[in-house]
Order: sequence, then structure tokens, then C-alpha cells
Amino acid sequence: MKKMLAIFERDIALAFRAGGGAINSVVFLALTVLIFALAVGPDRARLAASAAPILWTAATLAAMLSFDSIFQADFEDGSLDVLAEATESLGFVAVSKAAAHWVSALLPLILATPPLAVLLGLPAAAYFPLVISLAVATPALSLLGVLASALALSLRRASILMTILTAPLLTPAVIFGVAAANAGAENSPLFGPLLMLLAAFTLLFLIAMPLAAGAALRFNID
Amino acid sequence: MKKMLAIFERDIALAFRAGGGAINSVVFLALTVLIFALAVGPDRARLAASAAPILWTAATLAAMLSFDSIFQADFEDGSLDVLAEATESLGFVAVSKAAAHWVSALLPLILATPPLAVLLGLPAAAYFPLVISLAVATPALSLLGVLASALALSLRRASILMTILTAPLLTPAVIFGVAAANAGAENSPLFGPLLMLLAAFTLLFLIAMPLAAGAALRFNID
Amino acid sequence: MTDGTKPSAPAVEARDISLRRGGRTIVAGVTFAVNPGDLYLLHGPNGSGKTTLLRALAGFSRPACGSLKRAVGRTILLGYADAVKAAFTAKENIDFWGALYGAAPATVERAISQLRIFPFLNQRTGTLSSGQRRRLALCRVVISRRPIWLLDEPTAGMDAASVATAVDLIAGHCRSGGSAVVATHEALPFAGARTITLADAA
Amino acid sequence: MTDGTKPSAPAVEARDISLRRGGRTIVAGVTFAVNPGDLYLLHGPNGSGKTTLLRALAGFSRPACGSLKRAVGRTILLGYADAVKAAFTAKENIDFWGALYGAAPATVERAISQLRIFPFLNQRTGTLSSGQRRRLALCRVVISRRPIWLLDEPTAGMDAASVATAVDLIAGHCRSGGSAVVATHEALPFAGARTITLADAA
Amino acid sequence: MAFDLANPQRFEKLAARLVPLLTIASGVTALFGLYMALFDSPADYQQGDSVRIMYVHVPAAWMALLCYSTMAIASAIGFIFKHPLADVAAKSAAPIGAAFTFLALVTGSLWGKPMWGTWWAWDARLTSVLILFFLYIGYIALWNAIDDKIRAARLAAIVCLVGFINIPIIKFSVDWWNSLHQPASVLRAGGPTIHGSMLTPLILMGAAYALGFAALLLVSMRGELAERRIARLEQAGRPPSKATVA
Ligand code: HEM
Ligand SMILES: Nc1ncnc2c1ncn2[C@@H]1O[C@H](COP(=O)(O)OP(=O)(O)OP(=O)(O)O)[C@@H](O)[C@H]1O
Ligand SMILES: Nc1ncnc2c1ncn2[C@@H]1O[C@H](COP(=O)(O)OP(=O)(O)OP(=O)(O)O)[C@@H](O)[C@H]1O
Ligand SMILES: [Mg+2]
Ligand SMILES: [Mg+2]
Repeated sequence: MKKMLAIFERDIALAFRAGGGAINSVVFLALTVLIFALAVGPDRARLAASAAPILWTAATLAAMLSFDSIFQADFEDGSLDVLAEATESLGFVAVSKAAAHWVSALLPLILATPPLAVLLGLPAAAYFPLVISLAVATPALSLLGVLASALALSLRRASILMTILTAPLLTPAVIFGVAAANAGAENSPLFGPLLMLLAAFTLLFLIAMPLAAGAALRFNID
Repeated sequence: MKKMLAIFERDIALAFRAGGGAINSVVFLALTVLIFALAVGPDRARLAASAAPILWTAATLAAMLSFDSIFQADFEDGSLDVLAEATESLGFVAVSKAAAHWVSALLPLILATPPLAVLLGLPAAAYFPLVISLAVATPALSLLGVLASALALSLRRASILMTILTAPLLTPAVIFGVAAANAGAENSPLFGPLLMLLAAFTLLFLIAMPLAAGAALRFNID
Repeated sequence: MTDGTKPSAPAVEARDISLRRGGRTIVAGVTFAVNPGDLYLLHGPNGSGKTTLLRALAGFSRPACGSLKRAVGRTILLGYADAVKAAFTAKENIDFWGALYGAAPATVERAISQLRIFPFLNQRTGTLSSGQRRRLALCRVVISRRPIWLLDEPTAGMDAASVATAVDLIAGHCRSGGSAVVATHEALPFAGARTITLADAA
Repeated sequence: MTDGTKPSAPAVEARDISLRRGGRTIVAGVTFAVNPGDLYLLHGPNGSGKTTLLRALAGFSRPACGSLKRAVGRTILLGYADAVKAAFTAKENIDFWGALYGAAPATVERAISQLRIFPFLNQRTGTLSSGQRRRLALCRVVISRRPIWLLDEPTAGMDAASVATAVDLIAGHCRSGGSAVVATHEALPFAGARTITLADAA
Repeated sequence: MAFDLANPQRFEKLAARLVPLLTIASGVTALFGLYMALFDSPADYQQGDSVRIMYVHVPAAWMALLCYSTMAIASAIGFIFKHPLADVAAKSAAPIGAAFTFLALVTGSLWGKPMWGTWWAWDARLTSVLILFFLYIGYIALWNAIDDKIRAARLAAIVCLVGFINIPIIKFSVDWWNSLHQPASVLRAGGPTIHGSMLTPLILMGAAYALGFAALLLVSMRGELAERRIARLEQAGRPPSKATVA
């Protein structure tokens, strides 16, 4: 536990250091929204209609892009060996890393969503469901990211492969996430159940992913 | 010239190697389309309306994400020193790199656009203008990317900063690009002039960017 | 688990192990046991498999055949990569290691002074010279207080004074009941060390 | 530009130069000239500025004061980073260098045989051992056929046989009118080398 | 049986004998099936003759799922028991599965134009099959991206097993979401709801596809095994170093 905490704290510190990457995903989100808004042009109604989908798309993409960095730097500079040796359980390392990733990459993303939603002209009633659905679904993304990053280690810079491999696993979160956000916005009774489904998905990943990531790391360190 | 060709060929070979990244941007584009389509849901009319903007957004983002890699690997493994020393002119290195980047990252992107446009239900008349506008505008992106990547070298993994720096320079390309694509789709007489504008933009970058990138590299190698 | 007390059985014991990489057998028929107090020097030409062997002893890869027994949590490997975070200062790196290995502040301070980290304690490690960084990397090994040190060219890039310090540290560690396996191309002045020589059959 | 013929004036000449890094002056008052046939050994404790000085001589950074004259396109630096593409085989790396420096096939082949690259010529360099990779890195210097070699710990991680080869290569290069500045902590057996010693003022 | 197969030499012998048998069986079944499908079965009262795409589409879709399941089982065996033949089986099944998935996508798409008026819709069933296709591609790419066969096998197995989540999603997507695509009428709890005159050719075609899959799998496994033997021979030129302890 102490070791997990130490790793968590170190990762957070590194992420918020210059060149860290804590705000990378926020910038990416903002940029996507900006470019999309520019591309759609001045038609505000059309923009508002696409607001929830584009935010969800951008958030998912931002998360996926940050996966790469979860283990890469540690692998390259030899730190991953150190973590493996010091803890003798890569599963725990994976959990610490996922937690640090969520706090440093995805939490800022969630916080950045409401202001961007304003820019896109999303109706006010839709903010809260959007943020809640993101908050419930994103931990699953971090957990998935740990596996993706662990798998990609021996593939130097092969973010493609990682993307192909993770996309299938992440689509359920997107489908249910957007559905939940929409249901909430329309005050539909499905909002609760859909959130539960998202939560169940996150829990499933919480069990499966660290195990799988630990195994992947073990083979990649070899 | 021979040296420039050697660098170009090497970069192409590396990009198409396993773990290279030649198809990274295509995968990213496909993924963006996939997630966006899932997020929008089964409403085909709404999807078709957003087809051109989302494709342009995704293509721009894919290009920006590939900027990072232009010099990064060479910087980390010492090859950039070698290139600098062997050519004694970093501007030429930048030109080779931009060309290789366009061929390996952006050309596949352009080729992947029509099939994805089908999936999004873009009207058939809009394909050709979309592809042409991309083909004219993307070299500017590669040239910009060389500068961005050169600037980002000493900021390890600081794609944020790079993003913030390049976004303003790249928005004109997006705005005119989408405008050209739309004009072409609507058979508007503005199609030709808009394309010319895009081409002018690309030419401007062809002169300015290698110089700027060379200077940025010189400072970052020190 | 991480203390320096003597274990009773050999903590690492290799019996006729073979190691493979990329479908090729790199080393074959390695047999030896690391007992408390043992110091092995691992010699052999480039590419003979020293690094490969050390990584197997550290538990990072499994032998293709033969038996390798190792007590979990007793070994520590110093590889080529210094495992130092470039964005952190030397102090921050050391503090992290302290937390990771649960080291007492006194241990940490002693290691800092022994390895003369002080002059660059608050410098970003990305700007250290190669020898300075190597000293910092060795600092981690000392801080870990694990009994079995597996060192892959520990003195690479160190100046003469630092080499002497490293040799003293390793010898001292073994005198006080620890043990070490040191892969090196240099003729390090260890008294009473045993050697494992990997010879290219080719 | 890339030939090995003798220049008439010193191709590199440093007069009382000082070098700064991160706001600190690392070395001050260095004066020397590299003439054809010269071999300098650059000594000094860790952090004394050997790497910094070599990079300045290679033209990668400018001295804060003093004058540094260097003929463009005549120097070649071998740094710590081996500048080898891990995804390429040794052969592919060498071919690229050949194209980059416009080297004749005969030159390339001689370098390959001198440095015994052959056993791993078609292996992905990401899987080479540290000494093998260093030999490959040195191969680039030979292939470049530039007259002034700036070598930063060229023999790091090499076995005894490879060190001897490297020493021979460097000595031979200087005998035939080239010159070299070699930063090293090892006592390399060069006959008639001059030394530049950087001493820590602290 | 399992132990017989686990021995590569014995596997070779068995495969050499089975491949021609399976190929012939598959061909004959396919001939019968196609005859019945094209000439001896009724046109649908709603769909007309375009219903005949069904006999290509549905078995292809079944095989897409079956191949993946085969891969998952082989991967699990390879991961747990570390048997190279299981790794080879998983690796060899992937391109075949990808081809069947592609066929299901293309035929489905061709069928979709007359039936739903569109080539493609972002509906749960179609999307999840597309994702299955990506999964196959990713799996194949993973094998190709790693030189070390053992590491590649273990990592690919992890991917395959984790990706298995997608299979139930595909299978039940039509029941869970209200989808354009029609619900299961053959492979469903409570028995098939499709008429016998269509069911028989469909089953025949399914059998032909499955036999063909088995034949292709064996051929491709033999190829992979031969490749590995060659790689071993190439490496034999560089003997290992020997250790002396003094
Ligand atoms: C690209 C588009 C399509 C895809 C990816 C697709 C995919 C699938 C899959 C995966 C199955 C197997 C399901 C199972 O075993 O439960 C299936 C079965 C089937 N599909 Fe499609 N399909 C597509 C288009 C269509 C179209 C347009 C039709 C006709 C209107 C159709 C009719 C059927 C039928 C009748 C079955 C058999 C269901 C059963 O009896 O179990 N499909 N399809
Ligand atoms: N994937 C692979 N394919 C083929 N050969 C490999 C592979 N990986 C490693 N090798 C070879 O295995 C040997 C292992 O070298 P290792 O790094 O253990 O050597 P070493 O004794 O530490 O050498 P050095 O003194 O240079 O550090 C090298 O000859 C290397 O070329
Ligand atoms: N940005 C910086 N801020 C402060 N000090 C720095 C900075 N960059 C480098 N230094 C210091 O400058 C010195 C330069 O070291 P250099 O790498 O040239 O040493 P070296 O003689 O090559 O040492 P070694 O033998 O260890 O390779 C080191 O003491 C280093 O700590
Ligand atoms: Mg080694
Ligand atoms: Mg140095």
C-alpha cells in the first residue's frame, strides 16, 4: 500500500511538472472543440446538436492519446524495472498508475467539459448529466489505458496498434455514456439504469484490467 | 540533395516499419469517425450533416498528433546531432523531414477519407472537393509540423505547448479548407479561388517554415 | 523482506540454466549459487550474455531450461538505464526511492554522502553528466538495503575517485553479509572475488 | 568537404574559451589547437565539462567567451547516444550513413570488418548488447571519413578486444593525418597523445 | 487425443491426412448447399430473391464468431499451459476469421441496400461486427509487430482474451438494443423459427464453411510450423556462450 501510494504521488508530481502532460488532454479537448466549431461554421443550431457527441468523442480520443504515456517513459528510462522489482507485483503498479492517470489526465478533462459545452451551445439542462456520465465512465478508460499502454511497450511508438486494440473495448463505454448523457438531458427514466450500467462496466474493468496489464508488463519487461 | 534524399528515404522506411506510425493517422481518423458516429447514434441525416466538419477536424487533429514524432525519436537517440553535423544546414533537414512526414502520415490520411465519407453518408458530389482541398492544404500542415516538432524538442513530451503554438497557424488552413470543400460540393464558383488561397498558404509555409524550424533546431540541439 | 539480515539458504541458485532471446540460446549451462558474503565478477566479451544473465537473476526473464531459485524481494538490479527521472531533481528521485523501499532517513543520508551526491542534489537530473547520473543510480541500490546486488557495469562512465567509492561500497556490502554479482569489463580491484566467465563458443 | 586530406591551418582552434550550461560556467580558459595528426586525450573528473567541451568543438554550442574557430564539415562527434535506429538492422543503419556521408562501398566494408560488425549485421539494433551497439556507433565515425574525430568515451561498455580495436583505429587515423579528441576515464594505451585535463575548481 | 495433437510431429502427420478429407467434404457440402440455396428454396415473401444472400451472409457471420472463439480457447490454452501448438493455432485462425468477418460485412452491406435502403447504419450489431473486424486486424498486427515469438504469443493471448468481451455483445446486441438487424432465428433459445426449406440449405452452407475453416486452419498451422523450423535452423549458426565459474 505504501509503495502504491509512493508511485501514485510520484506520477502525479511528474504529470504536473513542466513537460508533464497533465493538461495535455484538456488542451486536446479544447482544440478539438475549436477546430470542429470552425469547421461547422456559424450555424449555431447545428453546432448545438452535435455538442454532446463531439465532446464525448473528443474526451474519449483525449483519453486514448494519453494512454501511450502511462508506462512509456518509465519503460525507456529503466524505472519500470525498478517498480517491478520493488513491488514484485505488477498488478499493483498498474492500479497505482491507473489512479494517477485518472487524476492527472481525465479529471482535468471532466472539469474542462462544462465551459466547452457552453461554447458549443449545449442546453444548460444537459451539463450535469454529461459531467456525471463522464465521471462514471472515465475510470474505465484509465483502467483500459493501463492495459493498452502495457501491451504497447514492446511496440515502440506503436500507438496505432494500441488504438486498434483498445477501441473495441472502449466503445461500450462511449455508447452507454452518450446514451446516459442524453437520457439525463431529456429527463428520461433511463438515466439511472444507464449510469448503473456504466458503473458496472467500470467495476468489471477494475477487476480485469490490472490483472491483464500486470501480465502484459511481465512479458514486456522480459 | 543526395543527403536530403537519404534522410527522406530513411524516414519513409522507418515510418512503414512495424511500430513506425505510417498508418497511425489513418487509424486515428477512422477511430474518430467511428466514435463520433456511435456518439451521434442512428440518425443518418444528422450524421451526414456533420460529415465534412468531422472529417476535417479529425484529419487536422491526426496531422497535429503526428507532429510530435517528426524529430522526437531522432533527438532522443542522438540521430539529430548526426543529421545536423552531416548536413550543416538544418533547414534542409527540415524540408526532407516535412516531405517524409507528408508522404508517410498525411497521404494515407487523404486516401482514407473517401471510404470514411461513405460510412458517414456524405453526398457523393462532395467527395472530390473534400479530397482535393485536403491534398492542397495538408502540405502546409506538414511544414507547420516540422516547426512545431522542432520547437517542442526541449520540452519533452510537451505536446500541449506545441499544440497551443501551432493551433493559431493552422486555423486558416482549416477554415479555408472546409470552405473550399463545401463550395466544391455545392458547385459554387468560389471553389477555384478558395483552392488557390489554400495553395498560396501552402507556398508561404514552404518558404517560411524550414527556415524557422532550422533555427529552432539549432537552439534545441545546444 | 527488504532488510539486510542474512538468509540461511542461498538466496539465488542457478543450476544449469540456459537463456534465450529472440529464438536464440545466448548462454547455456550456467551453474552457481549466491550465498551471503559472496562477490562474483561476471566477465565475458560483448554480446556473451552478461546482461541477459543478470536480468534472469533479477527475475525479469525465465530460463529456457535448468532451474533458477531466487528468494522474492531480495535482489536489486542496476541496469544500463539509470532509472532516474530527468524532470526530477536528484533529491526528488532519492526521496521517491526512499518511499518505495521504505528506507530510513539515516540510510538515505549516508548513501548521499558516500556517493557525493550533494553537489548536485537540487539539480534537475536531466542536466547531470553521465558519471554523476551513474552515481545517483548506484545510490538507489544502496538505499534499497536489499541483500543481493546485481550490478551491470556499475562503474560505466565514472571517474577514478567514483570507481574507488563504488568498489568500497560493494566490498563493504559483501563483508557485512550481503552479496553481489558485478558484470564489468574493467579490472576492478576486488579482493577475494570469484569470477563467472562467459566465453563465446563461436 | 568529407575527404580525409590534410588541411593547412588548424581545423579547430580554441582560445581561452568558456562554456556555460544552465546559467553556470562549466569550463573556463581552454586554449588549444587541433592540427593534423594530433591526438588529444581529454581527462577530468565527472561533471568537469568534457562532454560540454566536445559538443562545443563539434559546433553544437557556442562558447560564452573566448574564440573558437572551426572548419565547417570537418568534425564528427561520437556522443553517448549511439545514434542508431533501433528499428533498423545494423546493415540498414550503416547503409544510411553511407548515403549520408557519401562513403564509397569499400570504405563501408572495411569499417564493418575492422569493427567486427558482421556477426550481428542483420540483427535489429534494438536487440544488440551495449558493446555491440557501441562498436556500431564507432563504425559511423569511420564511415564519415571526416578528419577530426571528437569521441566522448568511445570505448564505454566495450570488451578488451574491442577497446584494442578502437585504439588502433584512432591511432591509425591520426597517423594518416587525421586528428582526434578523446574524452575518457580509462587509461587507453595511446603512444604520444597529448592530454587536456579539466580539473574541478570546487 | 489432446496429447496426440500436442506433439508437433504427430500433429503434422494427422494434419497431412486430414486436410484433403476436410477440403473434399467442405466442397461437396457447399455444392449441395448452393444448389438448394439458389434453385431449390423459395424466394422470401417479403424479400424476394435477395433473400439468397442469406446463405452466404449468415454462415459467414457465424464463422466470424466461431473463429474468434476458437482463437480465444487456443489463446487460453497457450497462455496457461504454454504449449506452442496452441499459440500457432490461435495465430493461424486470425486471418481466416478476419476474412469471414469481412465477408459478413460485405454481404451484409450488399443485403442492406435493398432491405434497409442503405449500405451502412451505425447500429449496434453492425458496429460491433465492424469492431470485431478491427480486433482481428489488431491481433494480427500485434503478432507481426513483435519479433520474439513467445512474447508475441503471450501478449496476443491477453489481447484475444480481453477482446472476447465483444463476442457476447455481438451475439446479443440485437436483443439488447432495438436494432435494424433482425434477431436470431436459428441459434436461439427455444429452437429455430425459420422454415425448413430455408433452414436446410443454411445449415448445409454453415457446415461447408466450418469444414473449410478447419482445412484452412490446418494448412496455415503447418505453414507457420515450417516457418518456425526454418527460423530455428537459421539461429543454429550462432552457438550459445558457456560459463566457467572460478
Ligand atoms: C454489414 C451489415 C451486417 C452485419 C455486420 C451483419 C452481421 C450478422 C451477424 C454477426 C450475424 C450472426 C448472428 C448470430 O449468430 O446470432 C448475422 C445473422 C443474420 N443476419 Fe446479418 N448482418 C448484416 C446485415 C444484414 C442484413 C442487411 C440482413 C437482412 C435483412 C441480415 C440478416 C441476417 C439474418 C437473417 C441472420 C441470421 C440470424 C439467425 O438466424 O440467427 N444481416 N448477421
Ligand atoms: N532478439 C534477439 N535476436 C537475436 N539476438 C539477440 C536478441 N536479443 C539479444 N540478442 C543477442 O544476445 C546477446 C545478449 O547480449 P547481452 O546484452 O546479454 O550481452 P552482454 O554480455 O551484456 O554484452 P555487453 O558486454 O556488450 O554488454 C547479444 O549477442 C545480442 O546480440
Ligand atoms: N542546466 C544545468 N544547470 C546546472 N548545471 C548543469 C546544467 N547542465 C549541465 N550542468 C553541469 O555541467 C557539468 C557538465 O558536465 P559534462 O557532461 O560536460 O561533464 P563530463 O566531464 O562529461 O562528466 P562525465 O565524466 O560524468 O561524463 C556537470 O557538472 C553538470 O552537472
Ligand atoms: Mg551488457
Ligand atoms: Mg561526459
